[in-house]
Amino acid sequence: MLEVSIFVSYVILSIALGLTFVRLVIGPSLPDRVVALEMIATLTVGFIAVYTLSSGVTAFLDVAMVLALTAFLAAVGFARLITKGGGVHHD
Amino acid sequence: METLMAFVVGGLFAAAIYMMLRRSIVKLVIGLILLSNGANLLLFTQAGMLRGAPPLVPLGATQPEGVVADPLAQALILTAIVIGFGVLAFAVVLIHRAYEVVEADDMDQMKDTDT
Amino acid sequence: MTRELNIQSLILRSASQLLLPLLLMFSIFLLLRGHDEPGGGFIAGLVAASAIALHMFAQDIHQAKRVLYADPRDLVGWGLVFGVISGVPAIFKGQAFFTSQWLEFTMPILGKIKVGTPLIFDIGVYLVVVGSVLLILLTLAEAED
Amino acid sequence: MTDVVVSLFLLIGAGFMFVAALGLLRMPDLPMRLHATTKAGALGGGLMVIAVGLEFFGDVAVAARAAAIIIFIVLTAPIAAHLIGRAGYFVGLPMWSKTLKDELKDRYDPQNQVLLSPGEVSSEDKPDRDKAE
Amino acid sequence: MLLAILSGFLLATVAPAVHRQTGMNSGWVLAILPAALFLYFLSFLPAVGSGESIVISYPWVPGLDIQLSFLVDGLSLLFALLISGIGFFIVAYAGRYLEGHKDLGRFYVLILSFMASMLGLVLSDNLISLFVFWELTSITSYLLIGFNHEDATARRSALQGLFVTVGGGLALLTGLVMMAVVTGSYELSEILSSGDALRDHGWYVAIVLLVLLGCFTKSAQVPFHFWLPRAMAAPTPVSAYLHSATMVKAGVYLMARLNPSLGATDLWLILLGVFGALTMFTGVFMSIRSTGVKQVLAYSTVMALGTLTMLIGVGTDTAIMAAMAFLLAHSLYKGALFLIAGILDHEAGCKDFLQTGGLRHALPITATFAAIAALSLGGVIPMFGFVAKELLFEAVLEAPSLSGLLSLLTVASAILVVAVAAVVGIKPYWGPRVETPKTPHHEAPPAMLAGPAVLASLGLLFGVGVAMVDRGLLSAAAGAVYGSPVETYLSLWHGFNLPLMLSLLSLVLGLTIYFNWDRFRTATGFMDDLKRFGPERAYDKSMDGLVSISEWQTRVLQNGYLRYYLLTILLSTVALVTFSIARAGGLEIQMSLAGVRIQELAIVAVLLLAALVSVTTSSRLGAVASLGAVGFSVALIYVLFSAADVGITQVLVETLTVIMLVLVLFRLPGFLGLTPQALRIRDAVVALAFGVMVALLSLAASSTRFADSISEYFIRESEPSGFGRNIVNVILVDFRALDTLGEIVVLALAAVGVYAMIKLRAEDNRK
Amino acid sequence: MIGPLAWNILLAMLWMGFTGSFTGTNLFIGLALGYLVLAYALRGIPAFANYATKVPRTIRFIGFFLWELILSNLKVAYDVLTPTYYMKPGVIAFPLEARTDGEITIVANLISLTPGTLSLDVSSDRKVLYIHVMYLDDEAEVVKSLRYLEHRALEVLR
Amino acid sequence: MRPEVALPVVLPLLFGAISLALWRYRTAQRVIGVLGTGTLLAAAVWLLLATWRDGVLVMHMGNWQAPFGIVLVSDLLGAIMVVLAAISGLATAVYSLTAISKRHEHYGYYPLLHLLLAGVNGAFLTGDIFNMYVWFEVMLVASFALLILGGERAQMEGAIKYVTLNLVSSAIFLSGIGLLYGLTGTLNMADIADKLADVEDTGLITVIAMMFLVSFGIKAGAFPFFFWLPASYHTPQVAVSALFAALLTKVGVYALFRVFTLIFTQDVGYTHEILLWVAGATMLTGVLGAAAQYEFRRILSFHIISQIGYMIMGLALFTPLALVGGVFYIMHHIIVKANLFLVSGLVYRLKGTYELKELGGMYRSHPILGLLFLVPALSLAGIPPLSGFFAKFILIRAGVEAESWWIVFVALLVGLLTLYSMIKIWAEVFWKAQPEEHANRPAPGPKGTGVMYGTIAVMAAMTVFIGFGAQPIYLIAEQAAHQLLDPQIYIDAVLGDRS
Ligand code: NA
Ligand code: NA
Repeated sequence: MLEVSIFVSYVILSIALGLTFVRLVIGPSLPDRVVALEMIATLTVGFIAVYTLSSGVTAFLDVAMVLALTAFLAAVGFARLITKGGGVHHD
Repeated sequence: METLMAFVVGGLFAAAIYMMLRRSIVKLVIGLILLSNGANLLLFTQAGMLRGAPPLVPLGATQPEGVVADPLAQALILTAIVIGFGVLAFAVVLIHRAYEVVEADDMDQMKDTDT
Repeated sequence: MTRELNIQSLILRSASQLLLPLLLMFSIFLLLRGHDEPGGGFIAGLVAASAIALHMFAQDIHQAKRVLYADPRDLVGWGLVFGVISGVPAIFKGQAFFTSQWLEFTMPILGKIKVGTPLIFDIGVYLVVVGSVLLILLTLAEAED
Repeated sequence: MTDVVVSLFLLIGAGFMFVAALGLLRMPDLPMRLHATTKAGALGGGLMVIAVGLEFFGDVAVAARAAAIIIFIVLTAPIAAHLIGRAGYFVGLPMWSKTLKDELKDRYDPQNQVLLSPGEVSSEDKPDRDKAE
Repeated sequence: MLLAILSGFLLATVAPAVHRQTGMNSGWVLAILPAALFLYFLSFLPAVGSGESIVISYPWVPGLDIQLSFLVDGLSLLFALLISGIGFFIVAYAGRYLEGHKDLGRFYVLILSFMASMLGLVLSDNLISLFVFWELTSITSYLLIGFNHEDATARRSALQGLFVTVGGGLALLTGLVMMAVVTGSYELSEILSSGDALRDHGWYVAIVLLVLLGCFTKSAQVPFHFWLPRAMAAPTPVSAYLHSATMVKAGVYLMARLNPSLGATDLWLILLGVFGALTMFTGVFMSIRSTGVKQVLAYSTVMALGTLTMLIGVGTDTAIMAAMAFLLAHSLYKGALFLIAGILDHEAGCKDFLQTGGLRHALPITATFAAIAALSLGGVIPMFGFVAKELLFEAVLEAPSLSGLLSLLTVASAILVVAVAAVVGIKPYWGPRVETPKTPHHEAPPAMLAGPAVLASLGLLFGVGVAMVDRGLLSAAAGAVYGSPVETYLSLWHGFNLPLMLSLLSLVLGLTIYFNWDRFRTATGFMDDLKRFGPERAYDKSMDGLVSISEWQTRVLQNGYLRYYLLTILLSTVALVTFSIARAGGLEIQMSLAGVRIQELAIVAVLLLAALVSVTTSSRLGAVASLGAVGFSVALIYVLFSAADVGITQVLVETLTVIMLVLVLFRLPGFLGLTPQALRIRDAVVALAFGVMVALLSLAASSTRFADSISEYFIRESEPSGFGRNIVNVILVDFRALDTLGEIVVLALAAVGVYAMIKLRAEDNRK
Repeated sequence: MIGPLAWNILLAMLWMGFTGSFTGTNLFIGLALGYLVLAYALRGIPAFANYATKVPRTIRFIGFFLWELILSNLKVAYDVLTPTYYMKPGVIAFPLEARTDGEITIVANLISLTPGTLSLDVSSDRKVLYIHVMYLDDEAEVVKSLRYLEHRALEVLR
Repeated sequence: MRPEVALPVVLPLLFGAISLALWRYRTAQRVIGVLGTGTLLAAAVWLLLATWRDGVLVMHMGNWQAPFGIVLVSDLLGAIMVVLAAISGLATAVYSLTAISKRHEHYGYYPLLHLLLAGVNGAFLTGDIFNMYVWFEVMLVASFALLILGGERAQMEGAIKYVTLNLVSSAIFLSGIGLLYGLTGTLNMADIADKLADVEDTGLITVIAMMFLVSFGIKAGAFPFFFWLPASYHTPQVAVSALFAALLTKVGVYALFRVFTLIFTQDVGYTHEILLWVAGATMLTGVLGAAAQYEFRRILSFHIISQIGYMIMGLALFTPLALVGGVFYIMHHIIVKANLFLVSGLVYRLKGTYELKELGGMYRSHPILGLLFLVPALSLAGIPPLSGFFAKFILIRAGVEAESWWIVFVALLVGLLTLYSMIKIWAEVFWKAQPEEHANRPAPGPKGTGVMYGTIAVMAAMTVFIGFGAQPIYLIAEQAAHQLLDPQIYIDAVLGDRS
C-alpha cells in the first residue's frame, strides 16, 4: 500500500517538478522565475519527505529543514534585487 | 545510476565550458559554478551510489547496520563544495570589480594586460 | 519609474525579529549535534550567517552589524586561531598534530559528556564560516549602497 | 491502518504540490502564480511532512523535525510570497488583463519613499503639479 | 696555483679602492700582480721545457666530476706567460692612458677579471672549469666592449660579440660534455691520453663540429669573424687589444689543446685548413679595406687567427711549430702596435690611418718602435715575424692535402700583410705632416711607452736569438699540441729555398700595393658591397627575426583573449586524453541504466535542462535562477544517494551563492549577443567534446575498480575511535581535520580578498 | 503571556523529571497537565487567567485556520485543474485594525496563507494592507471574511 | 613523533591566523611577518637536516594510521621545497617592510603571505592527493587576494585570467582525484602507488595521468597552458610578484615531479615522452615570448615559463642525473627569479617605471644595484660559475647521456635567448643613458631602500653560493633524485615496511 503511494507520489512530484521547470524556463519576468525556484525548493522538501518514507532513514529531514529556511532567503535576496531596480531593465 | 550520472557530469562540464568560452564575464562565473558542480558530482559518482543508506551510526550502536554510502567521498565533496564557494565568492566580487573598472561585461575589453 | 523605490518591507522587517533568534538557535543546534547527526560547524556557520544576512536584508547593514556585535574579521581571525590551536595540544603529549584529545565528564542530569578538541575545532570552523560569509556579504552590501 | 493514513496524507500532499506546480504554470500573472505556490505548495509540503511524522509516530526526533519543517514553511512562505509579489508590483509587471481593480496603483511615492494609504496625498505631489509636468 | 688564477679576481674586487688610494700611479701598483704572475709562471719553465706537464687539482663539485684542476704544459705555459706578461704592460699602460677617466676604477676591475679568466681558461685541466673561464672571458669582454655604454653602437657591438661567442660557447659545452661522456672523464690530461677513443666513436663528427663551432666563434673564424672588428667599439686600444689579440686566441688555444685527441683526421684538416685559410685571407683583405686604426689592426688579427687555425688543421710537426712561433710573434708585434695605436690616439687623437702623417718628429720613440713592430708584422728579416712566416710557408707547402689551395691563400695574404704593415708602421710617421685632432706636444709617458718598446724589441730579440725561445718554451708548446715531441726547430736563416722566395715576393708585391694604395683601394672597392650578403647581415636578420617571431608568437598565443587561452587548454586536454585512449586501445566501459528510478530520471532531466537553460538564456538573472535549479537538483541527488550533510551544505551554499550574485550582479548589464553563430557552434563543439571526454572517463573509472575503498575503516572506527555517529563529520573534524582546516583557510582568505578588493577601492575613490 | 508559558514549560519539565521519562509523549502530557494546573490554581492572577483562556482560543484558531486553508485550497485547485479560468482578480486596500508591527505581520501572513488572498504591502502609515484577491466577485464579502480572520487572530494575539 | 614534519605547515597557519586576528595592529603584523617567516625558515632547515639524516619522515596527522588519515611526508624533494619556500617567504617579508604600503598592510597583506606559505608548504609535504588539492586551493585563493591587492585595472584584468585558468586546473585536478579514488579507493599517494603497482591493464591509468598532466601543467605554467602567467604576474605589488615567481609555478612543477615519479610510472616511455615535448615547447615559447617585451616584469614573467621547461625536462628525461638536474634547477630558480623581481621593484622604487624604454642610466647612478642585477640575471641565463650554469649543465649532460639531442639543442638555444633578454634589460636599464623625457618621472624615492638592497644582496649571495658551493647542493639534489626514482622508499616510509 505505502509503497504504491510512495511511487505515485514520486511520479506526481516529478511531473510537478517538470511543470515548475517549464515556468522557470519561460519566465517571462525575473519574479516569475524566482517563484519557480521557490517552488522547486518546496518540491525538494516533498521529495525528501517521500524519500524518508521510502528509505526509512530520517536523517534527511534535516535537509528539508534547512531547505525550508534557506529557500526563503534566496527569495528575499531576489526580492531585494528586484526592488532595488536591478535585473529588470535588462531582462 | 553511474551511467546516468556520467551523462550528468559530462553535461555539466560541457555547459560550464561553453559558458566560459563566452565573452561575458558574468557567463564566465556561471560557467565556474557549473564546473565546480560537475567536478563534485564526478567525485560522488566515483564513490559508488547507494540509495537510502547515509553513513550514520545509529544511537547506541558502534557501527551502522548493513552497507552504507561512502562517507569519505561525502566528506571530500563537502570540503570541495566549501572551497568552491570560497573561490566563487572571490571570483564573483572580482568580476564585479572588473566590471566597475572596465565598464563593460565583455572579456574582449580586458586584454590589454597581456600584450 | 524615474526614481528608485527604496521602501523597506514592514512585514519582512518585523518577521526578521522573530526569525533571527530562531535561525541562530537552529544554527547552534546544528553545531552541537553535528558530530552525531547531520550538521557540524560548517553547516551551522552557514545558517548563522544566513540569519544575519536575512537581518541585513530586512533591516539594514548597521542593524546586522549591531546584532553580530563582533567584527567579522575578528571572527575569521580568532576562528582560525581556534582551528589551528585545537590541533596543538596533542604535541605536548608526544602525539601527532590534530590527534584528538577527549575529556569525559559525568554531569548530573545530562549524564556522561565527552568534550574534545574536535569540538573546539568545529567551533573554530563555525566562527570562520560565520565571519567569512558575513565579511563578504556585509562588504558587498556596503559597497552596493 | 497507519499505512492508509500515511498514504492518504502523502498522496493528498503530493496532489496539492501538483496543483501548485500546475497553477504556477497556468496562472496568467505573477500574483496569481504566487497564490498557487504559496498556499498549495505550503499545504502540500506540510501534509507530506505530516505523513512522515505519522509514519515514525512516537519518535520525538522525527516529530520535532517534522514540526520544525512545517513551522518554517508556514513562517516563510507567506513572507516570501509577499516580497516577491511586492517586488513584481514595484517594477510594474503587467497584471492579467481581466484584473478588476487595482487600489495600489500610484500609491508608491518615490519622492518620500513611502507607500500611501488610500486618500492620503503626498505633500509634494499635488495634482496640479502633476498636470504641470 | 688556484690562488694565482683567482688573484686576478680578488684584486679586481678591491681595484677601485686601490685606484682611489694610489691615484695616478694606480696602473703601476696594480700591474705588480701580473708581473708577479709572470714570474711565477716563468718558474715552471725549466720543468715544462724539459717535457714535463704538471697537474694540480682542487675539488669543486666532485659529484659532477667538476674539479678546479690545472694543467701546466708547454702550451698552457706559453699562453700563461703571454697573458700575464702582456697583462703587466696593459695594466700599467691603462693607468696612464685613461688617467682621469671617471670609470678607470671599473676598468681595472674588468681588465683584471678578464686577465684572470684567460689564465684560468688556458690553465684548466678540467673541461668544465675551462668552460667556466671561457664564458667568463665572454662576459668580461662584453663589459669591456660596451665600456662606453651610453653609446648605442658600443652596446650593440658588445651584444653582438657576446651573442656570437656565448652561442658558440653553448655548442662547445655540448661538445665537451659529449667528449666527457665518451672518454669518461672531464680531465684534459686524461682525455688527451685516451688515444683514438674519440676519433673512433660515432659521436666524433658531432663533437668536432660542436667544439669547432665554439672555437670558431670565439676566434672569429669565417663566417663568424664579423663581431670582432665591431668589438673595436671598446673604448681604448688597450681593451681592444685584450680581446682582439688575447681572448680570441682562446679558440685557437682550445683547438691546439684538443688537436691530439680530435685532430689528424681529414675532417679536422679540411675544416680547420679551409676555414682558417679563408679567415686568413678575409682578415687581411678586410684590413686593407679599412682605414680606422683599430679596424686595420683588428682585421689583421683576424688574419692571424685564421693562420693559426689553418696551421693547427694542417697538423704536421712543422705546422704546429709554425703555429706556436706565429702565435708568439703575433702577440708581440700586435701588442706593440695596439699600444702604439693607443699612443697615437692619446697624443694626437688620431683614429684613422689616412688622417695621419709626419708624426715622427713629435713622437720619435713611438715611431721607432712602430717601425720595428711593423717589420715583424711584415715578416722582414731578422725579425721574429720573419722566422714565423718562413715556417708558415714551409708548413703549407708540405701540407698533407689541400696544399695548393692553402699555399695560394697564404701567399696572397702575406702580400697584403706587407701592405698593412706599411700602413701601420710608415704612414703615420713619415711623409708630410697631416693635421690631427690633437697636436702632440711631447712623447708619450714612460708607462705607455714601456709596453710597445719591450714587446717590439722582443720581436727583434727573438728573431736574432731564436734559440732563446725555441728549445724550451715553443718546442714544449708544440709538443703539447702535436701530441708528441716535435722534430722541427726554428732558425732565422734556412738558406735560399722556396719559402724565402715567397717571402721576398710578398715583400715586393706588398710594398707595391702600399705605394699604389689609393688605386688599389679604388679597385677593390666593389668588395664592400659584398658585405651586404655577409654573415653580419645574417646575424642582423636573425636578431630581427627573433623579435618578429617573438611578436608573432605573442600575437598568436598570448593574445589577451581569455577564451582562446581556454580553448587552447581544453583542446590540448581533449587531444592528450583522446590520444592516450587510442593508444590504450580504447576503454572498457559498462553502461547500464537498470534500476534508475523515475524520480531520479526526472531530477536528472531537470538538472540537465536547467544547465542548458542557464547556458542558452538571454537573461542574466534567468541564468542565475536556472543555476539555482541546478543547485537544488544536485542537492537532491546528494540526498537521494545518502549524502545528507552534503545535501544540506549544497543547499546552503547554493542559497548564499544566489544571494551573493544578487548583491553583485544587479548593476551589471544584461547579456549581449556578442558572438557570431559560427563561433558559438565551434565553442559548443569544443564544450561537448570535453563533456563527452569527462563522461567517458567517469564511465570507465566506474567500470573498473582495482581495490576496495578505505572508507570501510571510517565506517568501522567512527564511533569507537572518533566518538561520533555522523561518520562524515567525524572524518571532517578528526580523521581528516587537516582538509577541513585548509578549507576554512580558503574561506577566510576569500573573505579577506573580497574585503580588500572592495575596501581598498572605496578608499581610493574617496581620495 | 511569556511568563505563564515559561511556567507551563517548567512544570512539564518537572513532570518529566518526576516520571523519569524524557519522551515526546510524556512532554506533551506534562504540558497538558501543567496547563490544567496553572489554569486552575492561578486563575486569580490576571496574567494567568488570560493565559488560561488564550490557549484554547489559539488551538481553536489553528483549527479554524487549517480548515479555511484546506477549503479554499480546494477552490484554487479546482480553478487550476479545470481548463477555464474563474478568477476575477484585483488589488484592494484593506483597512487594518491590527496596530503593532507584530500584529500587522501576523495578520498579513495569515491572509497570505489563505487561498485567494495575498498581502502585497502595508502602507507606510500602517493603516492599510494592500491585498491581491483572486476572486473579487463580491468585494464586500471578501472584506468581511478578511475582517473575520483578522478579528480571530487578534483575539489570540491580544 | 617528528614534529618538524608538520611545523612548516602548522607554523604559517598559526602565524597567519594570529596576524589575521590582530588585523588592527599593523606593527604586530609586521613583526609577526618577519619573525614568523624567520621561524618558518628555521623549522624548514630543521626538517631538511632531519630528512637528510634520517630519510623520509612521516607524520600521521591526528595519529590515524596511513592510508586512512592524512599523512605529511617529508622526503628530500619536499623538504628542499619547504626550505626554498621559507627563504622566499622571509625575503619577501623583509623586503615588504618598506616595499608594501600601509594601506596594503591594513588589508591583510601579512596574513595572506603567511597563509600562502602554509598552502605552499602543505602542498609540498602532504602525502594525500586530496589534501594536496586543498592546499593548492589555499595557495590559490591567497594568491588571488594578493594579486588584486591594489585594485588597479591591470590587476583586475590579469586576475580574471589567472583565476579562471587556475580554477579550470583545480576542476581538472579534482576530477582526476575523483577518478583515481574510483579506481583505487584511496587518497594516500603512497597507497595509490602501491595499489596501481600490480595493475596490469594500465591504459586507463595513463589516460588519467593526462588529466594530472594538464592540471599541474596549468599550475606550473607549462606549454600550452601558461597563458595566465604572463597575463597577471606583472600586475601585483612587486614583492608579491617576486613571491609568486619564486613559488607558485614551482608548486605545479613539484606536483608533476611527485605524481610522475610516484604514481604514474606505468608507461614512462609514453607519459614522459609527452612531458619532454611539453618541456621543450615550454622553454621555447617562454623565451620567445620575452624577446618582444619591453617591460621589466613582463620579461621576467615570460622567463619563468621558459625556466619551468627546464625543470620539466629533468623530470621527463627520467634518469637519475636528469632528476638531479630538475631538482637543482628548481632550487636555483626560486632564488634567482625572486631576486630578479625584487630588483625590478627596487628599480621601480627609484625610477617610477618598469618600462625599459623609459629607464636608463642606472649603472652610472646605482652601480651596486647593477652588480646585484647581473648576478641573478647571468645566473638565469646559465653563465658560469653561477647557480644557473650548474643547473643547465646537469640537464645537458643528462640529455646527452640520454641522446635526446633535440631537447639538448632547445635547452642550449633557450639559454642563449635568455641571455639575450637579460642583456637587454641590462643594456636598457643600466647602460643606456636615461632618456631625457623620462628623467623626471615621479618615483617613490630612495627612502627605505636599504632593506630592499639588503634582501637583494643576500639573495644574490645565495646565487653565488649555489654556484661556488654547488657540491652540497648537488649532493642534496642527488639524494632527492634517488628517493624519487625509487618510489618504494616513499611507500615504505608512509605505509610501513609490510614485507
Ligand atoms: Na564541517
Ligand atoms: Na489567501
